[in-house]
Amino acid sequence: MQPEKQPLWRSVLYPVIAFILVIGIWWGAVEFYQVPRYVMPSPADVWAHILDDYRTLWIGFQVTFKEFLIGFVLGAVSGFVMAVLMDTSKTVRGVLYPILIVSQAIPIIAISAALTIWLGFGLAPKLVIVALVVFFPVVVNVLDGLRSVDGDLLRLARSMGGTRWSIFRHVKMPATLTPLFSALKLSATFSVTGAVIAEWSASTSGGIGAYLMQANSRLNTSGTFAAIAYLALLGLVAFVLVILVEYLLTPWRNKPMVPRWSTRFWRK
Amino acid sequence: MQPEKQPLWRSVLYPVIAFILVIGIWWGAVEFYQVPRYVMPSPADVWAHILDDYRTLWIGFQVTFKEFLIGFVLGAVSGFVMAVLMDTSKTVRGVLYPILIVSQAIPIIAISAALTIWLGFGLAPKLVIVALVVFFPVVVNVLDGLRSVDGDLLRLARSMGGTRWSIFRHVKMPATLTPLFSALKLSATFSVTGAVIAEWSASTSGGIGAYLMQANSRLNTSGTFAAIAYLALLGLVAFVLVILVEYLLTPWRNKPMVPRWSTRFWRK
Amino acid sequence: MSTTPVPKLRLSDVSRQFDTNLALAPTNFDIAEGEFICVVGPSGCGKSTMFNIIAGVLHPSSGSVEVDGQDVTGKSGQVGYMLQKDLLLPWRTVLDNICLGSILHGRTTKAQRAEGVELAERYGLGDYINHYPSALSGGMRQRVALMRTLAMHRDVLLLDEPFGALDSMTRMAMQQWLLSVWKMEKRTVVFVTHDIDEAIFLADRVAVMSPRPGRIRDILPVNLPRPRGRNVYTAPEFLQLKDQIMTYIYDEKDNSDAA
Amino acid sequence: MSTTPVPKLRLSDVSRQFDTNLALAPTNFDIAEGEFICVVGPSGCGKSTMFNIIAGVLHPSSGSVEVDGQDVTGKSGQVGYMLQKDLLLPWRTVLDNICLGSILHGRTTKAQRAEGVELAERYGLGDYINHYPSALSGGMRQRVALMRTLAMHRDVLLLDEPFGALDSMTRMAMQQWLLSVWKMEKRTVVFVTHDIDEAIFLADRVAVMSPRPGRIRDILPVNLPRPRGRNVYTAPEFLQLKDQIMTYIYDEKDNSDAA
Amino acid sequence: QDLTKLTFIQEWPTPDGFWIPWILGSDKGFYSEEGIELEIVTPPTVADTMKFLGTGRAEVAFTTSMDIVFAKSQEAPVVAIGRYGRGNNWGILSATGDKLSVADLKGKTLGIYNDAWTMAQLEMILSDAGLSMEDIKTVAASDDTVPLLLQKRVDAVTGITNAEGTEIVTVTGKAGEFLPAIEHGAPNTPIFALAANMGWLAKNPDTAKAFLRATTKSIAYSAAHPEEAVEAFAKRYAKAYDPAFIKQQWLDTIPLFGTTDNKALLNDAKDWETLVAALAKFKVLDGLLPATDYFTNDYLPE
Ligand SMILES: Nc1ncnc2c1ncn2[C@@H]1O[C@H](COP(=O)(O)OP(=O)(O)OP(=O)(O)O)[C@@H](O)[C@H]1O
Ligand SMILES: Nc1ncnc2c1ncn2[C@@H]1O[C@H](COP(=O)(O)OP(=O)(O)OP(=O)(O)O)[C@@H](O)[C@H]1O
Ligand SMILES: [Mg+2]
Ligand SMILES: [Mg+2]
Repeated sequence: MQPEKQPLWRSVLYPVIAFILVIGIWWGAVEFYQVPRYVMPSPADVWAHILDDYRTLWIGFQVTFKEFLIGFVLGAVSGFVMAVLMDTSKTVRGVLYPILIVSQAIPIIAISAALTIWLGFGLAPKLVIVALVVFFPVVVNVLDGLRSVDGDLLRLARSMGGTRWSIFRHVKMPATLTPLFSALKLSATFSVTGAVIAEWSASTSGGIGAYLMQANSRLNTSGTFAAIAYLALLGLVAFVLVILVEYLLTPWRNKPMVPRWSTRFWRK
Repeated sequence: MQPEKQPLWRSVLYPVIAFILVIGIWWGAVEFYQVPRYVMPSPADVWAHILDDYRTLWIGFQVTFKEFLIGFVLGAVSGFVMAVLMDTSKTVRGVLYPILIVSQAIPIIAISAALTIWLGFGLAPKLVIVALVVFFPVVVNVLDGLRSVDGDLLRLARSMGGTRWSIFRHVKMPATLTPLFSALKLSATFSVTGAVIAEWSASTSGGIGAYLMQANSRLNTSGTFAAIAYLALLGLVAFVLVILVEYLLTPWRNKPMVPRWSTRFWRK
Repeated sequence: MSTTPVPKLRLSDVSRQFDTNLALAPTNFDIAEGEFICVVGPSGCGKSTMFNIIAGVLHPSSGSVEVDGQDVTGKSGQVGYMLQKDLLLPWRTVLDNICLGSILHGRTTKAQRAEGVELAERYGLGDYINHYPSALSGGMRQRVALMRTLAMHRDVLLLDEPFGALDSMTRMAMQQWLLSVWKMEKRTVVFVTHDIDEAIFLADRVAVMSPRPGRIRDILPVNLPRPRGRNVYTAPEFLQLKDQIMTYIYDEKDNSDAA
Repeated sequence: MSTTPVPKLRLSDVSRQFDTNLALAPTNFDIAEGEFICVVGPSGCGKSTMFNIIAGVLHPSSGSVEVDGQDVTGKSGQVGYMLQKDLLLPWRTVLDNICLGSILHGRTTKAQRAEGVELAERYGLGDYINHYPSALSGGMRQRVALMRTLAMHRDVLLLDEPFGALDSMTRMAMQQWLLSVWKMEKRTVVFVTHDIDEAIFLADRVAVMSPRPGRIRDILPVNLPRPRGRNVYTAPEFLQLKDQIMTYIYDEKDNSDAA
Repeated sequence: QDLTKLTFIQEWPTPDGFWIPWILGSDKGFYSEEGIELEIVTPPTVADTMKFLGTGRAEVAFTTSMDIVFAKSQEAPVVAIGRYGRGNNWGILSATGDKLSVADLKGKTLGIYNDAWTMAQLEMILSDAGLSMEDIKTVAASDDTVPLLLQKRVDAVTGITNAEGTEIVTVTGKAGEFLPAIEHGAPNTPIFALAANMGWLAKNPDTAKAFLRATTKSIAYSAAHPEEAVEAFAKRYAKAYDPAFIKQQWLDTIPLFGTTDNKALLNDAKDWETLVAALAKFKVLDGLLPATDYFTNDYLPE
C-alpha cells in the first residue's frame, strides 16, 4: 500500500472528491429514505453538534490521540523485539507462532476487565490494548523481513568479520524497515479503533471513544456521528503520520542521494 | 507468514509444546497469585465447565463458524472485486483509497446498531460485520498484487493477441493469489473476533459470542473462558482452513509438477 | 543484400520519440524470408523500442511496419516475441506455458495441446510437460519460452536478448539448440544481443546500432558456412567481423561512460 | 608454476562434502603473491564452495587453508570477498557501502571515510559518494562492490563471477578497469568466471574445474603480454588456450544436459 | 485537609441519570466534606463491576441486587451496603397504543437486555400466562433495544420505566405502554444497590459511613434541585447526552426513592428474602445464601 506517485494537485483533489462523495451519498440517503434522526442524523445535524460541543470533542481528540500514539509505538517496538527474539531460534519461533495466531481470535473486550484489574484504571491498560492491535502484524512482517535477508549478504558480512550484533544492526535490521512500515500502515487506522475499545474498557478518560459510547447509549446519534467523524480524522492523522515517518526514515526509497543534513553526508 | 517447511513431527510437536506452555503458565499464575475464580478460573475449572456444557458450546461453535465462514468468503470476494475495480482507473483508485483508509478508523460497534436496523436480526448483519474485517486487507493486498505484475509480461501477453479479459483472467488474476492469501491469513483469526462482535450487536443466534456474553453477565468466568477456548479453537480452524485452501489452490508453490487429478495434467 | 522482391519484414522510416528523447531515429530495414538477423548495440540504443514497435505493442512516432507486404503497424499478434526474462507463468505447467497463445485466445483444443507436447518432446523437454517452471533450470526455462513463441505459428520471431541471463556455458548450448530449431522450423528470426561472439555465431547478417539517437549504423553480412561449430570462433572471417563490430561500438566517442 | 617458497595462498587437501554430494574433492592449490588467477568451470563444479572455504564462512570437510603460511581455516575476515550480486546495502550511501568493513567492526573513523572517498575518486565514482546505490547503473554498482572489497585491506581478493550479471559491453569496460585497479593496488586476485574469453584476458593462470566431484582439472599459464588490449582476442596464443579450455569443458561427457 | 481517595465503580460503561446524586454531590462538595475524594470509574461491560469490587480495585460500587447475588455465589467478598430505589419497575415496554398482555407475547419478538435477571423475570412473567421462553423470540442488542422497537423490528422490549421508558418518551414525545413484571409474579424488590468490598469495609468502617452519609445527603439535595442536578450532569459529560433525556430520566427516578431522608438507602430484609426465594423457586442459580448474608445496614447514617 505504497501511495502512488502523483502530482500534488491530485493527492489533494482526490481525497476532496472522496469527502464530497461520502457526504453527498450520506445526505442523499438520509433525505431520500427519510431515515429518522435517532437512527442516523444528516451531515448537517452532525455539523451542528460539532460546532455546539467542539471543546469537549477537541479535548477528547487529544486524549485519544495520546492513547493511540503511545500504544502504537509500544506495540510496534514490542512487536519488533518479539520478531527479533523469534528470529534467533527455530524452536522459539515454532512454539510462539501458534500462540500468536490463536491469540488473535480472542476478543479484546473479553480480557479487558482482567487487564484493568492488573494494571489499574489509568493509561496502562489502554496502551496495552492499542499495542495489541499493532503487535501481531508487526511481528509477522518483521519476522518475514528478517528471514528474507539474502543468505549471500549475510555470508559476505561474516567474511568481512562482522559480529552477530553488528550484522544484525547494520544488515538485518534496516532490511526490516519496509515490511515494518507496511504493517504499520495496515494497522495505523485500525489501532484507532483499538484506542476506542480501550476507552470503553475502563474509562476514566474523556477520550473520543468514551464520548462515542456515551452518545450512542442514549440515542444521541448526532453526538455518535460527531465522534465517528473525529475518529475518522484521527485515523487519517495516524495514517499520514506513519507515511511521514516512513518517508523520513527511508530516504533511500525516494531520493538518489543522502540528505545534506544527515551525518552520513560527506563534505569534501 | 508462510509457515516454515519443517518435518511433520515438528509441526505437531511445537504447537503441542505451545499449548502445554500456555496452560502451564496460566495454571501456575492462577495458583501462585491466588487469583479469585470470579476474575480468572483455573484451566481445570474451564475444562470441567466444557465437559458440563459441551452440547451448547458445540452448537454455538457451529453457529459462529458458519457466520465466520460465509462472512469471510463474502468479504474476500467483495474485497477482490473492489481491488479489480480500483485497478481499472487511477481516478477510481484515487477517490476510493482515502475512503477505505479512513473507514478503518470507525469502530464496527458504532455502526452495528444501524446495520441491524437495516438488515434485521438474521445472518445478514453478522456477515457484513465479519466481511468488513477481511475486506480492507484483501483490497490492499490484491491491489498491490495487480499493480506489481511485470509490465513486460503484460506487453508479451498483448503481443500474443490476448484480450483485456483474457489477460486479466490468465495473467493478472493468478498473480494476486499469493498476496490475497497473505491478507486472508492475516485476517483469518481476527475475523473470528468480528463474528463475536457481530453476535453481540444483535444476537438471536446461539453462537459462541452470545454464550460468552451471557456467561460474562453472570460472572460465570469458567463459562467465559470456555467460550474463549472455543474461540481460540475457531481461530485455529480458520487459520488452518486458509492455509489448506491456499495449499490446494497454489500447487505450484509446493510441488514440482501439476497434481495428477488436475485437468491440466497431460496424459500421453 | 539478399532481399527478395517482397521482404518478409519491412520497416519504413520507423521512428519513436519519448518526450524529448529520440529513442529510435527513422529506420529502414528489409528482412528476407528465413533470414537470421542479429542486432547488436550498446544499452539504450533503441533495440527494445524497435522490437516493441514491430510486435505492435508500441506505436511508432512515424513510419510503418510491413509483414509480407501487409501493413501491420500497431497491430499485435502478428509476430512471435520473446524477451530476456523468460516470463513464464509460475502457476501454469510447462505445457500450458507453451500453449499460452491459444489459452489467451480462449481455450486450448486437444490438438493444440498435443502439438505443444510434440514441440516439448522434439526439443528435449518431453519429460517436463507437467512440471511447473520453478522446477526447471534457467536454460530449460528459456527453451520453454522459445517453444511458447514457436507455438504461436508466426513466421517472424523477435528474440530480445533471450540468452542474456544465462551463464556462458549454458548460453553456448542454447545457441546451438536455437540454430537447430531455426533449421527445422524455417522461421525468420531477428535476434538482439549484447554479445558480439553470439551475434556473429548465429547471424546471416549483423545489424550494428548506435545510440543518441538510436539508429542502425551498419549491416554486416556473415559469410561463414553453416552448420557452424566451435571452430568458427577462431576462423579469420569471424575475427575480422568481430574486430569491425568492436571498432564500431567502442570507438564511438560517447561510450566511455557506459559502464 | 611460478610459486615462491611461501605462497600467498595455499590450499592443502581441501574438500567439502554436502550430505552424500562431494562438492569439492581434495584440492591442492598454491597461489603466489600478486598473481591473477582465473577459475573456470561449469555450474555446480564447486567454485563457490571453494571460495566460501577460503573466506572462512564454510568449514571444509578436510584440509587446511593458509595465507602467508598462517593457518586460517575457518577464520573469516582474512581475505576480501566479492560476489556476482553486488550486495550493496540500499539504505547506505556509496561511501558507507565502501566503508562497510569498518562499519561492521564498530564505527568508521574520519580517516577511513576519507580513504573511501579517495578510492571512489581514484576509480571514477567521486561524484557519487553521497548517492544511494539505487541511483547507480549495474556497472557502477559492481565497481562500488569492488571498492568495498579493496577498502578491507586484504592482500588476497576472491571475486566470484563479479561481472556475471553485466551485459557484454559493460563487462569489457569493467575488465579493463579491474586490470588497472589490480596494477595499482598490487593484490593477489582469484577470479571465478563462466566466460572463457574473460578468464584468458585477465589471468596469469587459468584453473579449469570439472564437476562430480568438483576438482581442478588443469591449470594453464597465460603468457600473453600485459597490458592487454582488444587485440589479444585475436592473438594465436589466446585462440589456442581458448580451444584447449573449451575442449576440457565441452568434451566432458556429462555436460550435455547442463543447459 | 487530606482526602481519602475512594474508587467508585459503576454498573455499566455509560453514564446516565442514575448517577446524578454522586455527580452533583461531588460538585457540591458533600463528599469532600466527609474527607472523601470520589473517583467514578466505569467497567468494560456490565459484568465486570463485581470483578473490580471483589478484587479491591474499587472499594464501593453502584450495582444491582442480582449482581451481588451472582458475585457471592462465586465467593466474591462483596456486600450490599444500601439500596437505590424501592421497588421493581422492570417490565415489558411496547409502542404507544400497542398495549400488550402477557398472553399476547406468544410468538412475538422481544428486544432484551442480555443479563441473567432479565431472563429470570421473563420466565416468571411468561409462566404467569402458562407460556415459556420457547413461545417467544428474543433479540439481545449490545447497546440499545429502543431503536429496534421504534423501527418496528421488534414487537416489544424489556426494560425499566426510568431508562427504556424514558427513552421512548424523549424520542417520540409519548409514553410507551408498560407491562409491569410485579403484576405477573416477579418479586417487588429493589433493582439497584450500593455495594462495598468486605475486606475494605472491615478495615475502614468510618470511611464507609462517611460515603453513605454523603450519598444520602446528595440524593436528598438532587431530588430537591432537579434543574441543578441535570446541569451538573451536562457539565461533566458535555453534549454527548441529550439533556432532555437526562432531565426526564432524573424526574422519572426521584419518585422511586420513596423517601429521601436518612432511610433512603436502608436495606429491607424482607426484600432480600423475597428475592432469594424467587431465585430459588425459578432455579436461576445455585449456591444461594441466607438472605441476611447479602446486605448490611451497619454503615448507614443514624
Ligand atoms: N516507456 C518509455 N518511456 C520513456 N523512455 C523510454 C521508454 N522506453 C524506453 N525509453 C528510452 O528509450 C531509449 C531506448 O530504450 P530501449 O529499451 O529501446 O534500449 P535497448 O537498446 O533495448 O537497451 P538495453 O540494451 O538496455 O535493453 C532509452 O534511452 C530509454 O531510456
Ligand atoms: N549449502 C549447501 N548444501 C548442500 N549442497 C550444496 C550447498 N552449497 C552448494 N552445494 C552443492 O555443491 C555443489 C557445488 O556448488 P557451488 O555453488 O560451489 O558450485 P559453483 O561452481 O559455484 O556453481 P555456479 O557456477 O552455478 O555458481 C553443487 O552440487 C551444489 O548443489
Ligand atoms: Mg532492451
Ligand atoms: Mg557459484
